[in-house]
Amino acid sequence: MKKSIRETIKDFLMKAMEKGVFDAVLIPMKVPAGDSYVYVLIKDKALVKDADPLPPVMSVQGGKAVSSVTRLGKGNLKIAAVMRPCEVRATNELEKNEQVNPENITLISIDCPGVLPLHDFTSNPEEGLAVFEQAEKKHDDTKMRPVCQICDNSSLIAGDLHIGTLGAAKDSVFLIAHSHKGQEVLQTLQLSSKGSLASWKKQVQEKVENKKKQRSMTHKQLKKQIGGLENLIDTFSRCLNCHNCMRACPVCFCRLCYFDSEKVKNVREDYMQQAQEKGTLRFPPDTTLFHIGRMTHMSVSCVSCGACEDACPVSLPVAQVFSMIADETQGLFEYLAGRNREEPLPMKTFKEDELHEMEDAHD
Amino acid sequence: MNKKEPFSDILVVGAGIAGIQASLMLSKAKKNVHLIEKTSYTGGASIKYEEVFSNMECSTCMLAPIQQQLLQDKNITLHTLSTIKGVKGSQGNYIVTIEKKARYVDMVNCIGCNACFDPCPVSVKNEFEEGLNERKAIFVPCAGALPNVPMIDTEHCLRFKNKKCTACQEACMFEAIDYNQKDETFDIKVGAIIVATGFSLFDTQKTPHYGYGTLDDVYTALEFERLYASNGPTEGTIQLKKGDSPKSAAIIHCVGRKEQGYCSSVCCLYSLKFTHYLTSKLPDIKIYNLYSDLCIPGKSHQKFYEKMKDAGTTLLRADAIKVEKKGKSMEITYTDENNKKTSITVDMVILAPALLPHPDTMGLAKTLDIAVDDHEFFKENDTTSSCVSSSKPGIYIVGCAQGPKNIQDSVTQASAAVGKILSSS
Amino acid sequence: MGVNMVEKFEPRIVGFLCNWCSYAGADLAGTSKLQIPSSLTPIRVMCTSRIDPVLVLTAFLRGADGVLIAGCHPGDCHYDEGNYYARRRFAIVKKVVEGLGLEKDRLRLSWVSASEGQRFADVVKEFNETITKLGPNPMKKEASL
Amino acid sequence: MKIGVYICECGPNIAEKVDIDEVIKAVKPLDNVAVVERFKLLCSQDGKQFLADQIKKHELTHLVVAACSPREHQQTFMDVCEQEGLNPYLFQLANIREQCAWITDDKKEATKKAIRLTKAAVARVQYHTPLEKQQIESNPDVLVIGGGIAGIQASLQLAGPERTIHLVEKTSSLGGLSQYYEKTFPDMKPCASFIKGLIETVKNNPHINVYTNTEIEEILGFFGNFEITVKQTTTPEATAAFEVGAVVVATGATPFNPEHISKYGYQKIENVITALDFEQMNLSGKITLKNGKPPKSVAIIHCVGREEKGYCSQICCMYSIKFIRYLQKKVPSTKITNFYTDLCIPGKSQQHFYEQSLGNHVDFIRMSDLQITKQSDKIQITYSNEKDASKKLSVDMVILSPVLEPTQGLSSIIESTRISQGEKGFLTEEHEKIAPVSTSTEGVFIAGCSHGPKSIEETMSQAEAVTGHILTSLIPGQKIEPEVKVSHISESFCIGCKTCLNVCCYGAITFDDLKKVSVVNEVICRGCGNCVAACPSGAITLKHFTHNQVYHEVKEAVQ
Repeated sequence: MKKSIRETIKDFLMKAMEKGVFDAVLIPMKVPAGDSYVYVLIKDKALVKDADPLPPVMSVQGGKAVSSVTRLGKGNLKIAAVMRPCEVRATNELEKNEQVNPENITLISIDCPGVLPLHDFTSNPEEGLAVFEQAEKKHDDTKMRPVCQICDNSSLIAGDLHIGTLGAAKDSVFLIAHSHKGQEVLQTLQLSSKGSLASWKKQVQEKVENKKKQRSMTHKQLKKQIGGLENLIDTFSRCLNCHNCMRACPVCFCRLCYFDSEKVKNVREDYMQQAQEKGTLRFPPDTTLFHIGRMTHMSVSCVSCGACEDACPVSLPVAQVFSMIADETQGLFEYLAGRNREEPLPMKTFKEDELHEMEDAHD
Repeated sequence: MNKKEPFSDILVVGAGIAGIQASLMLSKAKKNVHLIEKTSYTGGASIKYEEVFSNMECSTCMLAPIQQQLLQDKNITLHTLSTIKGVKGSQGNYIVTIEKKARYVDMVNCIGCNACFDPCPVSVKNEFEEGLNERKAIFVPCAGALPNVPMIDTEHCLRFKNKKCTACQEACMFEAIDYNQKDETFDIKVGAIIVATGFSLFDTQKTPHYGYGTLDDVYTALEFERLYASNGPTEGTIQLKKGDSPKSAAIIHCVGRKEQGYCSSVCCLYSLKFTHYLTSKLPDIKIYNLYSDLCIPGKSHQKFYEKMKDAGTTLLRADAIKVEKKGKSMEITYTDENNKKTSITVDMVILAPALLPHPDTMGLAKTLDIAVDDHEFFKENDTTSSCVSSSKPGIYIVGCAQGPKNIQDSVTQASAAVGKILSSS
Repeated sequence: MGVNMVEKFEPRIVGFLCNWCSYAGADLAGTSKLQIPSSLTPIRVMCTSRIDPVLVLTAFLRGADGVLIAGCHPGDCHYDEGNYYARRRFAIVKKVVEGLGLEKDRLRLSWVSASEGQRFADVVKEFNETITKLGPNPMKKEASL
Repeated sequence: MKIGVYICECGPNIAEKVDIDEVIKAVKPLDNVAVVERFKLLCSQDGKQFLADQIKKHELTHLVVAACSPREHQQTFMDVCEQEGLNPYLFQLANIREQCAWITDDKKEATKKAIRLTKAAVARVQYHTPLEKQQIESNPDVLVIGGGIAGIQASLQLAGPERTIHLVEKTSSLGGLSQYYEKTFPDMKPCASFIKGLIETVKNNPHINVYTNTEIEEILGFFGNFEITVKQTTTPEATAAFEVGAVVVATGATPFNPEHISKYGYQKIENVITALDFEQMNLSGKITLKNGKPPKSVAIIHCVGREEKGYCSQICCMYSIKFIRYLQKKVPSTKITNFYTDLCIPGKSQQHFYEQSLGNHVDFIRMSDLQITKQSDKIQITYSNEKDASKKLSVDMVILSPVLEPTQGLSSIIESTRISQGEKGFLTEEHEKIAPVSTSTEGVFIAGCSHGPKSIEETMSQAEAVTGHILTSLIPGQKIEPEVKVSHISESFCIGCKTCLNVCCYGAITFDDLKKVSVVNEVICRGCGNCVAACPSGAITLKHFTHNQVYHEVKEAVQ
C-alpha cells in the first residue's frame, strides 16, 4: 500500500517538473549495489521513478546535500528537495548559518516513519527492506534507530511543502503548503490538499504525544546511564577520536572543526604534565573535550537526526546523548532547531532581560 | 594675530570629568597639557556617584579607565593641590603662575600601599565622604582614588602643630613621606586656558525649615550618594544614623532654587535616580518625591522618569515644605497642588540642593580677568554662538563652571572648547 | 588513604575577570586590604564575551575545582553588549555540564563593578565555600580525560 | 627563547606577604627561563634601569614581571621594553600585589598563589608574538549632512586650507529652522540676521563645498576613508562622489504637527497657529489675526504633542516665554495666557528670563485636559487647573508650542553608516555620558537636534564638540594608528556563517562575497574578543588574547 504512496509522491514530482515548477529534484535513490541510498540531483524527470522519497536509511543527511548544492549561491535551477522533516530542519539551520541559499530551493518534507540503523541495513539489505516495509505498515518503530523511536518531530512542517501520509486515504497523500513558495507550487499544479487535514492532524497529534512521553522517559533513563563522571567516561571510553560523528553531522558546517584545529592540540610538555598529574594519560587524548565541546558548539542547532550515531564505528550512543542535551540547551532560549527559518540562532542574538537563573544571586 | 609665536601648550583648570575629557582630547592632538587640580585626586564630583542616570551605569566603571589613561598620558602633566596665582599676557601667549601645595608624599616613590594610614594618631571627619566617616591626617579620600597617593593635611597633622610625630614616615618603606616638601610656585607658558572648576552645592543650613543639621536623618544629595556608594563609608548600606534601615524616605527637590533664582536642571533627574538607589537596597521602602515643577528635559529622560515611577515612588507636587521631628521619625508638612495643607511621615529625608558655582570662582575670575554673571558662574561671551568662550579670547569655560548641567553637557562643552582651540590654532 | 582524608583541600579556582569592571573591582578589594581566599587565580580578559565555552570546559576538564566568570553588570559593558553574549555562552556550557550530570555548581557567573571591591570579596568567599563543600574536582585525576 | 622573570618586593608590600625566594625556586627550573631575580621596587627609576640592563645583559627575548596590577604599571614596564628594543607585547605582568599579597595575611597561601600567578605569566608569555602599530592613510576632509545651524557651525570651524568640507543640505537653502527666529532666548539676541551672516561666510569660504537640494545616496568605507555618493533631489540622476575621513550628521529636527490631534483645532479653527507659524509671522514684522487686526488676547499652549511623543523637548517652555517678549514688543496691550503642565526652564539664566517676561498682561496657568473650540469670532479654551475643572477662557489667537521630532528620511544614512536610532527616532550617541557626540561607528558624529531636542546654545556646543573630536583624530598629514590588540580572521578557516558579523556591535566585520569569508577592519575593531568566542570554527583570534595564551595561563592556574 505504502509503496503506492511513494508512487503518488513521485507522480506529483514528475508532474511538477513537466509543468516547469521545478527544473530538478534532489531526492534519495538506491545505489546500484543496492545496499545503500544517496541523494541524487535529477534533471531528467523520467529518472524520478527510480528515486525513493522515503528510503529505509539515512546514509546522507539531506541538509548536507542541499548545502553542497547551494552554499556558494543560488543556481538558476529551480530545485525541489525531498527529504525527512529533520533534514529540512537541518537545512534551515544551515540557512541561518549562510550555508544554504534557499532562493531556488523548495523544501518538501514527508511524514517520517523513522529509519533503520545504517549498519543493520547495509549488512543485509534485503532483510532490511522487508523489516522497514513491515515497520512502516504497522507503524512499529522498534526496529528503527533509537533517536527515531523517540522523535516527536517526525511530522513537523518546517519547509515549503509537506506531504502527509498519516491518516491519508488509500493511494493518496495530504499536500500541505507551509510557505508562499509552497502555495505557488500547489496553485500552478491546481492541487489543494484533498479534504480536511483533520484526520492527519489527529494522527500526528497522537503520535507526537506518545513520542514526547517516550522521549522524556528515555532521556531520564539515558541520563541515569551516562550521567555523572564515571558513566560518562565509560560511555565515551570506546571513542576512537575519528570525528566521524562530526563529519556526518549536518549542522557541523565548519571548514575545519574547532576540535581538529591547532587550538586543541597541546604541546608535548603539556601532555607530560597531564600524565604526571593524572599518573597516566589516555591516548588519543581530549576525546571527552571533543564531545562535550561539540555539544556546547552545536547542540543548539542539533535536529536529532541520528546521522552521527550511524557514522560511529564503535556505536557510541552519540545521537541519543546529543538529542538529550540539545533539548536542554535549546530549551534555554525556547528554541527548536530548524523549526522556523525566521527564528534567529540563539548564538547570534541576546535579550537584555533573560537567563538570570544563570547569574549568581545579587542585588 | 599675535606678533609673537603663540605657545602651543594648553592649561586646563580642574580635573573633573570635563577637565579630563579636554586634556585627553588635546593630548590626542599631540598638545602638551598642564592639568591643575585643587584637590589631591582626579575625577571631581562624578566619582562620588555610584551610578549615573539615565542608564544607571556604574560611575567608577565609566571613569576609572579614563582616569588611568590620564595618569599614564605622556603629554599631560597633572599638578594636584595646585591653583592659579596669576596670569599675564593674552591669547596665544599666557604666562600663568601656579601655586602647588606640598603633598608631603612623593608622587614617584609612593606606591599606594596605604601603610601610613593606620599609625597616624589623628582622626578627623572625611570631607570627601561628606563627613560621614573619619580619615587620618595622612589619607586618600576614598579607596580607589586616583592618583592613589595620600596627602598630609597640615591643618590636623600633629607634626605641623609643632609636635614630634613621625608615625607615617616610620611606616613608609619607600621614603615617600617628606615633611620638608615645600609649597612651590612656578610659571607655565600656554596658548589657551580651559576653566573647568565645577560646582558646589547650595548650603542647606540656609533653609532651616528642611531640618538639615538639626534633624538626624536629613541628608544632602551628596551625602546620600556616598551612603549608597559601595566604596563609601557604609559600603553601600543605606542606614539611618542609629544604624537601622529606613522604612520610608522623602526626596525634596528644588532646595535653594528660590534663594538662587534658577533651576539647576539636574536635581529632578538625580532625585529620581535615588528612587532606584533606595528600592534596589530596600525593596519595601516607601518613597516620596516632593517637587514643584518636574524638569526632565531631553529624549531619554521621560522614559527614565516613568521607569523610576514604576520602581515605586509617589510624586507629590508640594510647596511650603517643612520638616520636623515626630517621635522616632520626621513629619513633612506641605501644601499640595490644590493648595491643601497636608503631611507625610518618613524616616529619612534627602535634600536635592541647587548647584552653585565653585567657591573659588570669583577669585579665579579676578585672576584671569574674565566676567561672571549674576549668579557668579563664569559668563559666556555670547550665547548665540558657543557658550564655552569666556569674555576673554583664549580662555574657555566648560562644565558646571559655566552653569549647572549634567555630565553629558559638561563633556560636550569640554570637547567644544578643544574644538575652538584647535580650529583657531 | 586516611592521610588523604586529613590532608587539607585547597581549591583551585580559575577566575576570568573582565578588564574594565571585575578586574578593577578585584584590584579595589586589594587596595582596600580585604581578606579573600587565595584559591582564585585571576585571568584578565578585555571582556567576558572573549571567553568561549571551550576555554571554560578546558579549565573544568583540566581539573579546575571551580571556574568563575565575572564581568560588568548588564548594561554597563565597556563594549555595550559583550556581557549579554557572555551570559548566553555561559548558560550553554552550564546546561551541557548539568545535562551530563556533572557538577554544575563548579561554574559560576557573577557581575562585579569596578567600585564593588567588597562584592568581589564576597563572591570569591562564597564560591570558595561552595567549592570546598564539593571537594576536589575528580576530573583532575581522571586519566581518560 | 630567553625569558627574564623579575619579582618586585614592592618594599614590604609583597616581600612581607610572599616568600619571594620560594617563588624564585619554583620559577627557575621552568623551560626557557633564563634568569629570575628579585628587586626592591621595579617601578622606581632604579628598577626600570635595572630591568633595562637585564634585558641587554641576558639578551632576553621575553619579559615577565611579578609586581602590581597591570592597571598600575603595565605601561611603565612596556615602555622599558620599547626603549630596549624589545617588543612591548613580549611582556607579561603577574599581579601578585593587589590580587595576591594584599588580600591575605597567610604567607603560605600568598606564596603559593604568587607562584601560580608567576608560572602562569611565564607559560603565557611564551606564546606572545610581537605586535606592531599600524599606520593607515586617512583623508582629512569631512562630510557634513544638514545645513542647519549645527552643520554650518561645524563646517566653519573645520574648513581650512588643508581640509575641505562638503556641506550637504536636503532643501534649497541653508539655515535650517533657526533662520525663522527673529531672536533667541534667553538674551533676545538677533538670530535670523545672525544666521544670514553665517550663511554668507559659508558661501564665501573656499574650503566649503555647499550642495543644496542634495541627499545622501551612499556612504561606504570607514573612519579616515569614507566614500560618499550624493544625489540631487531636483534631478535624481545628477549624482556626485567624493572621499572624506569623517561624517557629521546634523540633520536637525522638525516641529511636531498638531493637525491630527483634534483638541487643538489646528488647521480647523482660524487663528490657531503653531510656534513656527508665529515665528515667521513675527519675523515678517507684524503680528495680526487673519482679519489683519492685532490680537487683543493670545493663549500660548505648551507641551503640544508631549504626551503623544513621550518626551519633553526642553525648549518649548523657553521659546513660549520668548513669544511673550515678541508680543509685548509688537502688540503691547495684548493679554497673554500661558497654559503649561510643568515649567521646564533649566539653566542659570532661564528663570531670570522667565521672571523678566512676567507682567500685568501675562498669566501662567497650570492646566490639564485642555480643549480648543471655535466660539463665534473668538477661540474658546476649556481646561482644568489645580482648583476646579472645566474652566473657560476665550482668546483671539492661540499659539501651539509643539515638541520637536527627529527629521524623517534618514534611513539611507543610518543604514550605510550603521549608526543607530533610539526608540524616539533620534540618533543614538556612543555613550550617554562620556561620548555624547560620537557614535558606535568610528568617524561618524552627530550634532544638534538629530541627537535630541535642544537649544541653539547646546546645538552650537555639540557642533563645536564634534569639530573637537575631528580635529584631534583626523589631522592632515598624520596617519591613523588603530588599536593593536584586535581580532583577525583566518581566511582559510572561515566558513562564512556570519555569526561574527551579527555579534560585533561596532560593525568592524564585513563580508567578502567573493571569497565568502568575514574580514575584520582593524581601524574599527576595539578588541573585545566577542567575535572570537562566537566563531564556531575558531577561525578568529584576538591578538594578545589568543587561545594558546589564555589556555596556558589557565593551565597553570589549576596547579
